[in-house]
Amino acid sequence: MADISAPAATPFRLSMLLYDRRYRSMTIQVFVFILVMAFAWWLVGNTIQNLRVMGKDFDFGFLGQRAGYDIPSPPIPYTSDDTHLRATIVGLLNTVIVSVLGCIAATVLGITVGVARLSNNWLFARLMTIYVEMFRNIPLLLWILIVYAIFTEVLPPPNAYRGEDPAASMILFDNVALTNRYTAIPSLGMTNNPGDLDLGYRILINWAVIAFAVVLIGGWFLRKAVLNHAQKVQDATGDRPVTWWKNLAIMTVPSLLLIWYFGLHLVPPELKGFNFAGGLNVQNGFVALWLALTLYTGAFIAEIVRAGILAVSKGQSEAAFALGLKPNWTMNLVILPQALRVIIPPLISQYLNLTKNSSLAIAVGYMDLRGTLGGTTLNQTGRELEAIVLMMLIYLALSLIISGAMNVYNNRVKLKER
Amino acid sequence: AEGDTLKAVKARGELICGVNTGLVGFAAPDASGNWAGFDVAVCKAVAAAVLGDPAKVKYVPTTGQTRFTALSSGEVDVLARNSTWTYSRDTDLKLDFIGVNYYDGQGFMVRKDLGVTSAKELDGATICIQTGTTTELNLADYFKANNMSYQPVNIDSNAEGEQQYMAGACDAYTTDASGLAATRAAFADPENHIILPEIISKEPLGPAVRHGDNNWGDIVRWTLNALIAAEEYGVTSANIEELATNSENPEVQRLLGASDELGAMMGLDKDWAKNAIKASGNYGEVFAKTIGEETPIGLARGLNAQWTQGGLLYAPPFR
Amino acid sequence: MSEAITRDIDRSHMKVSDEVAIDIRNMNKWYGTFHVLRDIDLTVHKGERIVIAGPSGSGKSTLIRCINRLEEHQSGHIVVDGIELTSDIKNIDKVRSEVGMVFQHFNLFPHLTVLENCTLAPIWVRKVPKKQAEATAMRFLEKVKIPEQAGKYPGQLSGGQQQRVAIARSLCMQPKIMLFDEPTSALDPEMIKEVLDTMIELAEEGMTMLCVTHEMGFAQAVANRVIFMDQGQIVEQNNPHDFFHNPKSERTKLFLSQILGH
Amino acid sequence: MSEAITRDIDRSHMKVSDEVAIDIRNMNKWYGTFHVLRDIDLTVHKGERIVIAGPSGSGKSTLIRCINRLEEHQSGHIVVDGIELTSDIKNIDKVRSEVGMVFQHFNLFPHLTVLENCTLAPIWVRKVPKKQAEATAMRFLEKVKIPEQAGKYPGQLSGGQQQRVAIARSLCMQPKIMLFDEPTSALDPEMIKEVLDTMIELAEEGMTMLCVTHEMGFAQAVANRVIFMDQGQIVEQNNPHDFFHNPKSERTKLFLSQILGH
Amino acid sequence: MSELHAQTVSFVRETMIPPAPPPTRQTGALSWLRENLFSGPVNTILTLLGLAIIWFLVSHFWDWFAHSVWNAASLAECRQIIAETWGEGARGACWAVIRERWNQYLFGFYPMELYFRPVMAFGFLMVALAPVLFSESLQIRRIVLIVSAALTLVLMAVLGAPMVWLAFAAVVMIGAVVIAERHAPWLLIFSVLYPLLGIWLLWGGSLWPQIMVLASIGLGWLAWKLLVRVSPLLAMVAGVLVTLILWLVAVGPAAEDAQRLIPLAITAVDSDQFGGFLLSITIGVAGIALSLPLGIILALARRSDMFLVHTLAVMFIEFIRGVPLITLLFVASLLLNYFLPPGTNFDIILRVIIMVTIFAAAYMAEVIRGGLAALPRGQYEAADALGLDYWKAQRLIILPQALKISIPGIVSTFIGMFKDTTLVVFVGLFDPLKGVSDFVRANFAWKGVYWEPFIFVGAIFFIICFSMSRYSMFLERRLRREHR
Ligand SMILES: Nc1ncnc2c1ncn2[C@@H]1O[C@H](COP(=O)(O)OP(=O)(O)OP(=O)(O)O)[C@@H](O)[C@H]1O
Ligand SMILES: Nc1ncnc2c1ncn2[C@@H]1O[C@H](COP(=O)(O)OP(=O)(O)OP(=O)(O)O)[C@@H](O)[C@H]1O
Ligand SMILES: [Mg+2]
Ligand SMILES: [Mg+2]
Repeated sequence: MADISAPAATPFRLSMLLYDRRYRSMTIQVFVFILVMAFAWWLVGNTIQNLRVMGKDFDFGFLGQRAGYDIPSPPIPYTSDDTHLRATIVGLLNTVIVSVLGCIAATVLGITVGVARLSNNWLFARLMTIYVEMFRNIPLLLWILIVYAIFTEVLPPPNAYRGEDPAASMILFDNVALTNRYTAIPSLGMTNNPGDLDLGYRILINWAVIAFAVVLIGGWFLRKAVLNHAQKVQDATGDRPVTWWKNLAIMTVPSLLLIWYFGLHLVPPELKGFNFAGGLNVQNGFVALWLALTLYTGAFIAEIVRAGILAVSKGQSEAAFALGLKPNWTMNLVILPQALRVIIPPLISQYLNLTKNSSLAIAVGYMDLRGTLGGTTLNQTGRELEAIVLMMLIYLALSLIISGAMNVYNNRVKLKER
Repeated sequence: AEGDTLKAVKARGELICGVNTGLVGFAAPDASGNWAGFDVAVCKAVAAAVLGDPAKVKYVPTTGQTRFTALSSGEVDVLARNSTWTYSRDTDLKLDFIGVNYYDGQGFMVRKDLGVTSAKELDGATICIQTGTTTELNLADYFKANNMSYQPVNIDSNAEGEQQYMAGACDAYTTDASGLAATRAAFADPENHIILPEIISKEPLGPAVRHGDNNWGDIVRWTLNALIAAEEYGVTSANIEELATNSENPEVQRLLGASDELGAMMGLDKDWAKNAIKASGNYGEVFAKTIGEETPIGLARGLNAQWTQGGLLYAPPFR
Repeated sequence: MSEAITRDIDRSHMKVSDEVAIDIRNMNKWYGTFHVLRDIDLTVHKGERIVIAGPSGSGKSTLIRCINRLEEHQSGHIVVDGIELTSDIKNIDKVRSEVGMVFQHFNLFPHLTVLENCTLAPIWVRKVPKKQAEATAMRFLEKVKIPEQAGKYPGQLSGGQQQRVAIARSLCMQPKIMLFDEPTSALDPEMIKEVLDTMIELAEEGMTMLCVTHEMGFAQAVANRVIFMDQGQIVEQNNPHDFFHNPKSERTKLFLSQILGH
Repeated sequence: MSEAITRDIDRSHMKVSDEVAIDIRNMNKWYGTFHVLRDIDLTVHKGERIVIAGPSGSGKSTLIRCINRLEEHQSGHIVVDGIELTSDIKNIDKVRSEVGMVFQHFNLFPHLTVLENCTLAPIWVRKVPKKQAEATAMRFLEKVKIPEQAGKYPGQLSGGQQQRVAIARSLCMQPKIMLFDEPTSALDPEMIKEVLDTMIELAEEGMTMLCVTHEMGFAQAVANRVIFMDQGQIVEQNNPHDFFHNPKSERTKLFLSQILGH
Repeated sequence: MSELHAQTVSFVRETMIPPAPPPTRQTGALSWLRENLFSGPVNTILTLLGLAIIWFLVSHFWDWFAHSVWNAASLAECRQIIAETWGEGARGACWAVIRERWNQYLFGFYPMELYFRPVMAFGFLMVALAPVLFSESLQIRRIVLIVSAALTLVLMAVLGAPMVWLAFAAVVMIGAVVIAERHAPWLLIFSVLYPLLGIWLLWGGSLWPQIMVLASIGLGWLAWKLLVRVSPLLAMVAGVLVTLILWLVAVGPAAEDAQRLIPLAITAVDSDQFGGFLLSITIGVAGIALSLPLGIILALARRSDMFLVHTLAVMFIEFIRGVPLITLLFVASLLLNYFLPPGTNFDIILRVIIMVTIFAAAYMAEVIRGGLAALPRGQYEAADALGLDYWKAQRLIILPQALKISIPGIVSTFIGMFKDTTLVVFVGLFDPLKGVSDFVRANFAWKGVYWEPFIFVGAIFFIICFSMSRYSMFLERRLRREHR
């Protein structure tokens, strides 16, 4: 077989820029590039000129100035004397916290409802449909406001817990007080406090937390080992050894030991002065936002889950039944692995939406990134250009991280086809 | 852009005035969409002074975040939106506050049954506060200075704040005292709420214009002064026509354009001040109509009385 | 496609025993108020190869799906391999592991390789050790002539290959009875032959088979009996020769003239 | 399907001229690093009817798709009707409007009626007035014997009808050369004949045709030359009679035995 | 024992069995209950849970709804009426606020005597959409057209539209109904002209700019026509350039001159008078209409095999999709002035529409990309083989099909965007949800009403979005059926 003989080089003519496929795409690209660059240059030029006219500059120095405002329940130590940068970080952490918790809860809710909608209980399936349609077709902002309003209007103020014959009483064995400001939950006390690990920048992590983390991660790996072993036994003998009690032990016993060692106990909240103290007060703004995001996104996820399960054709489960597989095995071995492929990509874009939607936090006064950097900081310093650009970049980075994870997953599970 | 706001307004035939998106007594549209309120009166006066017609105003509602940008980018000609005059706003934000139309101070409102009589007793309290305002900074400073702690409940708008406070989601509601009074007045049970005596900050609220256009700044400043002076000299919307022709007081004559051509110095008609006052009356009339004691809001003049009455209002002489 | 069947099969060694594999008595089924199967009586002996034909909607699929309880019958009795199908789950499981089924659209599990498709049920239902299950699976894959595809995913195979995998998958459970529901009707003509060849081979080995199909060549070549259904009833039963050359009922005649017409 | 070709065609008037319609020299093509077409040399004269056969994956489709530049070749020369195919867009456009192509899956435009399908290219590429384009289209629709379907949408037609529309659509551009890529392989047996008849009629009129097909009846009836490809190369070329009855290469023999076998 | 056995079973049915009714436990209400509500312990628990939820909701909210007051001048009066009628301490809804302020929730500050104009614009929108959205089913299109015609005319009459306008609307709407029956594709002409007409109806003012815009498009088309023989690409560029330059330079002055010669104007309404649902719908519709072409271009760019074009499209789409809409709105209200030449200043609503358009375009691009990807390769190849160039192939073959497949996705994008228009409140516009409610509550009479406006606005949003989502589901189902 002859080897590649280089194609005869045709002499270059100017008209080839337009009419030769190879050069034409170059021409178009260069043209587009010039256009885009010109546009960008125009924007930047205008911005520079405008800044000069207004006597402003483009400078992130304001992030080093004193913030001067307070943030309720910051996740890391923060006072009004800290800088705008730290306030921004607090806001970012708040965004991340509510997003992560929202994603988790919405997933749980969405899966539950999605499956419930497929249930053959007429009433329940209808109710779930109503829930899904209500939340999908009414703006999120309204839900956030409504949930928040319900919290404020329906729950009692801390005052109601006062006195001999209080109007409200704590629930869960006097451990949790629901109020219209916050939910007071017990905090964890330790009789044998191992002290904190100082990460610098006044960020402290208790050693006990680290110990638990290590134990849990270790337990997770151990559990995997147990499952692997079970799989091996099954492969060899055909019988799968019972593993649930081993797993349970692995996951609980070391933690129980640690609890005993540190003398971990609950410190219930107590009404002191105006408010509950001693325990943890979880702000209603946060809870309302989290709940609204969860309910709203959960409705979308429910649809995704339902569609995902329905997307696995009936033939698949019939084939599995015909082979004698039991319903729960059919679910685990046949339906779920296929449904997940359909579910996960839109699920992750829902996570993305949730994260972006958390920027509505301001409506309930939860100080997320938009509330700190894009809100009070912007307002106090008047640095709208810098603040908004920075805010967009941070959100963009969060989104890219999430969608990056999605792409990795998608590539891993892509079905092989002809 | 510099120095031609007046020209632009005249050419447009309309004044663009930045106002609040809705604050009782200060700026709010009614059922048929007509804006009214204490701040709105300033807009009307300026429009009357410049264009001769108080109706020629376009109101641009601004939020806490958009207000200054709206002004500095030229979206509005004047910002009459209960904004506190502070050093950094005047300098760093490149705005010019042209005066004070309402001397306010930040206060606290609590339920009577809370048993609190002084702000000093608020240690550990939960306090509702609107984000992105100077009140937020004042509050932080005040509690810090007094070595007390508090839990802020940040709210986005005044309406939400009231709702939170009423439901007991916060022990105290803090904002400018004028706002507190307005809020309290609207309650079903105003007698069960008290406004604490402490005023923890100075909140001089005033209209602002863009930095750099001094002539325009003068126009707005002196329009406001004209309203204040008119009250001082007893010029009201009822007697203004009469006084314009036969006032004895030379200052009034100058003010109403009967003698000197003051308006021409700023590029306005000689009737400018007369028109401004006619728009919705002198300062006192505006106050009484929008937020005064006769209104449901029921604010007393207090600091906002004329200097002759022991207040702070003191219009420089018109000459 | 009658030319697809090339050789004439030697039926002499394909013995039909007296043992009863499937016994259906007086069976009725409704979908809602629609009476799909009416008074079905059918006895299938071990080693019998039965072809079920009939116009679309006549209840052929429903009938064979009742046999492994993918559909529930509402009256009458179905006894498979001595076990009566009631709502007793244990019986259903037992029956299902004795009865293999091949669907029109293969219904392979797309997320598992061919080998995994074949070993899934033996491992989880029969508790066969993996090694052994794989060995069995390879044996059946060789039988259907695609051992080299064991590592591929169903999506990577042609339709004919997929259907052969589906047959192998059923065989791996070593069923006593095989049900086929139009196994070749979703295939391109060239692939039909591959699949029919595989089925013929099975038939030659004496597997009890019930096959819904319109491949009349196949019916003539391997069936002991052809059953013609219409409107949910068995209208005619006969040996293939008589069925094709000497149909008795009017409906059968009409039907045959239609499918053999072109 | 050899019975589809019923009449024997009088080839005497199907003259092959000396003019060259397609000239392929030393052409090579790679997909990535996979060498699909190797050193193809092929000259087609005006009026020639060439059938290309070969096992699946041998590069038949790729070859004819190179002729109207649906695929790009990487070395060698392809000259169609005197125009060399390079990356010059004008040449490509010129060639494409001289060369009609009929695909295996018809590829009709489902959102346009049959008539619109046929007039689209004449109107937009050849700038023919609409009236005239419609008249031409109707002529060709009559030729393929479906003028009455002109107002329908492709989805409302049977496969055979669709393929005939596809042929008419190509003809409406009044091409000098027609390429067919397995035009009948997606059709049901009854419909194959319709399409082959249309193609035979075309052949009788002296159209230059290159046809990838496994319809050996068709090849014997109309082709001047049969080309056998394997592994991207032209393995054997001959007139149909010799090709079928006296193949030279081993591969051809094997291939012929397979496709004529059943 | 052998073959013989099989032959003995030959059987022919002589009489067919008639269908019998199923056994009784298959039918009836009881069996329905048993099957659907109490078919097992889990099911029973779920049913009880469902009943509990319903009971909880009803018991908590029923009395509030039952004690509704529709006629009052202020919240205080409402409270008083409730206390008087249902006793001290009773809770009740004060719908009087809606009764008094409904117009602002629907129209914002739009002049009251001109309410008929938005209504008319909305009615015409239905006509304009009919050939696009309801192109398949004659029956649905007929229903939509007739219902919207009747509704529009009745509403206009109720809102006190002058006779001239009523007549105009009647002619257009009835004409549309008739044309739809006779020659539906002609309605598309109306769809194309609608944006100009809609803008004119909403904002009022002179009709000349609209006419001039049309004229400049005509000139652009002329330029294209002249040059297309030379080079299609050049012609397209020239056509677009001519149109754009005319828009930027000539349309304004020409329209003014024409207006001076022949006045042709109706009362102008500034966009700052827009509010409530009028604002939401305007932003939503404008956003979707503008984002569609932009989305198509982005989708084509993203599918392009030119590296740079592809990369730029991906970067743009991912950037826009990666940031919250609220930050883009901030850009509109706070930053756009930085990016434009000093001294340019234009309408905040227009700026918001631009940002919303960009935002929706990124989502639209993904939707359309899906539609493009769903087309079989054969369609591209057939177009190529017929000698159609890229743009012709796209316009005549690919896009008509891809867009049709994408309609459900487009509708969903629209729903999302329509809901998101509530966010404009954060840049000081009066969205129906919070913007209008906030200023209504800034009035002394209605300080403290909270739930009623939310419920009212939420219900309207629900009705609009729900019906749209049902429509898109219906389409999706039909498309799926067609694809089989
Ligand atoms: N789940 C179901 N619910 C209601 N009716 C059904 C259901 N499944 C099938 N049917 C109806 O039962 C009748 C018999 O269906 P069945 O699938 O058994 O026919 P078939 O003979 O296999 O036809 P085909 O040759 O088309 O596969 C048909 O009329 C069908 O419409
Ligand atoms: N786009 C492509 N990328 C990579 N390889 C390809 C591509 N298209 C075809 N091939 C490979 O090129 C070879 C020739 O393909 P081609 O379609 O020309 O074969 P063919 O002879 O027409 O086969 P068939 O009879 O199956 O249509 C095959 O091995 C095929 O897998
Ligand atoms: Mg069937
Ligand atoms: Mg091919």
